[in-house]
Amino acid sequence: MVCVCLVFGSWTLVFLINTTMISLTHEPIDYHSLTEAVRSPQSGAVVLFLGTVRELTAGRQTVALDYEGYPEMARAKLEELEQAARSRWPIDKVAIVHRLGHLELGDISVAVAVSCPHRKQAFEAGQFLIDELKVSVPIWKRENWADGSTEWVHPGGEMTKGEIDGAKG
Amino acid sequence: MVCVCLVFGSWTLVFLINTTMISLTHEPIDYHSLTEAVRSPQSGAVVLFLGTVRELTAGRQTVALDYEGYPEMARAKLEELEQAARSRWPIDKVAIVHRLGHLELGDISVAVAVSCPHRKQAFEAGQFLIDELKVSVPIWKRENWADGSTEWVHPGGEMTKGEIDGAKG
Amino acid sequence: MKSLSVKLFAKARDLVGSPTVELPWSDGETVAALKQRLSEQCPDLKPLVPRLLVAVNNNYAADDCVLKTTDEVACFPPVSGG
Amino acid sequence: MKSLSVKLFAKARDLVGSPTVELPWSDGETVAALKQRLSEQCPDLKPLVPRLLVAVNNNYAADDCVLKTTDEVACFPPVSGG
Repeated sequence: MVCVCLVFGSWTLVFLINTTMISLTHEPIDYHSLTEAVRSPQSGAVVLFLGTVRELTAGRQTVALDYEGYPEMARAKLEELEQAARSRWPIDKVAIVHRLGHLELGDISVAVAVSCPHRKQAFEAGQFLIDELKVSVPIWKRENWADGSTEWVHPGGEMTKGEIDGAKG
Repeated sequence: MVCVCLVFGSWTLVFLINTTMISLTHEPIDYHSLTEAVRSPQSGAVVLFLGTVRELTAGRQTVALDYEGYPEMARAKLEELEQAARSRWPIDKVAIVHRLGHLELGDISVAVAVSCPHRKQAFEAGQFLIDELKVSVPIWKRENWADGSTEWVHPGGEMTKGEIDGAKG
Repeated sequence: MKSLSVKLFAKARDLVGSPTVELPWSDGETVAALKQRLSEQCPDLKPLVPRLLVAVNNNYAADDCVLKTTDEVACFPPVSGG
Repeated sequence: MKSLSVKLFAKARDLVGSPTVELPWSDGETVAALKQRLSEQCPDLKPLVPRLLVAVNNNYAADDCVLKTTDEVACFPPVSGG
């Protein structure tokens, strides 16, 4: 929160501005800086979530993921999520960064850091932010399977044969 | 998890050992190393919790905290907590460090890092570990209030006047 | 006739083979019309159309939302970030 | 008579003014007896005794737990780490 005061003669206008720390990047995520950015003496609790590229998904072996985003809308949706979280929990600071491009096994795809006065708030807010990010922020991943094939991931699963045949017919 | 194999002629004994990463320290907590230690390609989710020294507690101003521990028992209880968490969630790796000694405002008193295949597990396990740590691990904090007074914190609050008078009588 | 420029992402872009598609457009037409038009103009996209999400000026839009040619419009499959 | 060495921590140690206290002890006596003995031998600790936790060999012990002089015994207030 930043406090901006404009003084006009005997009038003072005070603006409280939530500093947003939301970004998309093609570089490796520096979660240490991200976490430092949300620490503050007003907050006794910091929760950091990292999403990393997992080797096995439903038994199939991943070798890499490619992430694509719709950047302007993704940033707008992340800012909305931050506001939604702030309306539910007494959040001090939030920082969210999502990586785009080619990620190898173990790489960090997303980091969410949040600070609150108390730990329960920080856990709830952090989980809310990553849960909602995954359903509303326009970013997509493409699996690079160990057998050399690639596949866009989108909830609801692959198209059924009927849908594909329907399109051809 | 470390796999140790002992081969005796045609017999092989296999031990699966959970590597514990539990410590107490008088130095500033390096949560970056702690977090790196739990990352792995088997786990898609890492949750890190940091407890930091907060300026205001129930409206009173803190300038510093002193933490004291019963180190052997604290380590034993933390290892029990790790096992309890592992029995409830499919945890990959856990790292916990608690700082002892004199901490200033904003300093990190405790860090808990946990990795799991999926995020819900990691959030639940992380919250369980810090919740239980606060009720069962023998560590105590002493407030250094802004007015120069100090006070040991123990749940259940300060002794009542009756208790103190009773002791004197 | 005016045209509506539609951004495509992820599998939608791959199926069409282009990051944008231009559709003939009359003011007053809706998101539902957009989906119908996409199915006709881009047959390879047809199987994905029932699942496509449509965003207008960075907000998700329902089927009855009216689109103007000055809107920023995007179509994409359910998101899978994180 | 043998003696039991009891470690003290936090406010308990401050009130007694020492990190350990030696209590006369007979094998077979319990945690309840320990608390009674502490109240008598360390009057300054008495107001805290009802809230004291007792640990034996790194485990919390109930009032009926029997203590041997070879046990590692500790007394302390409710914990407040984190």
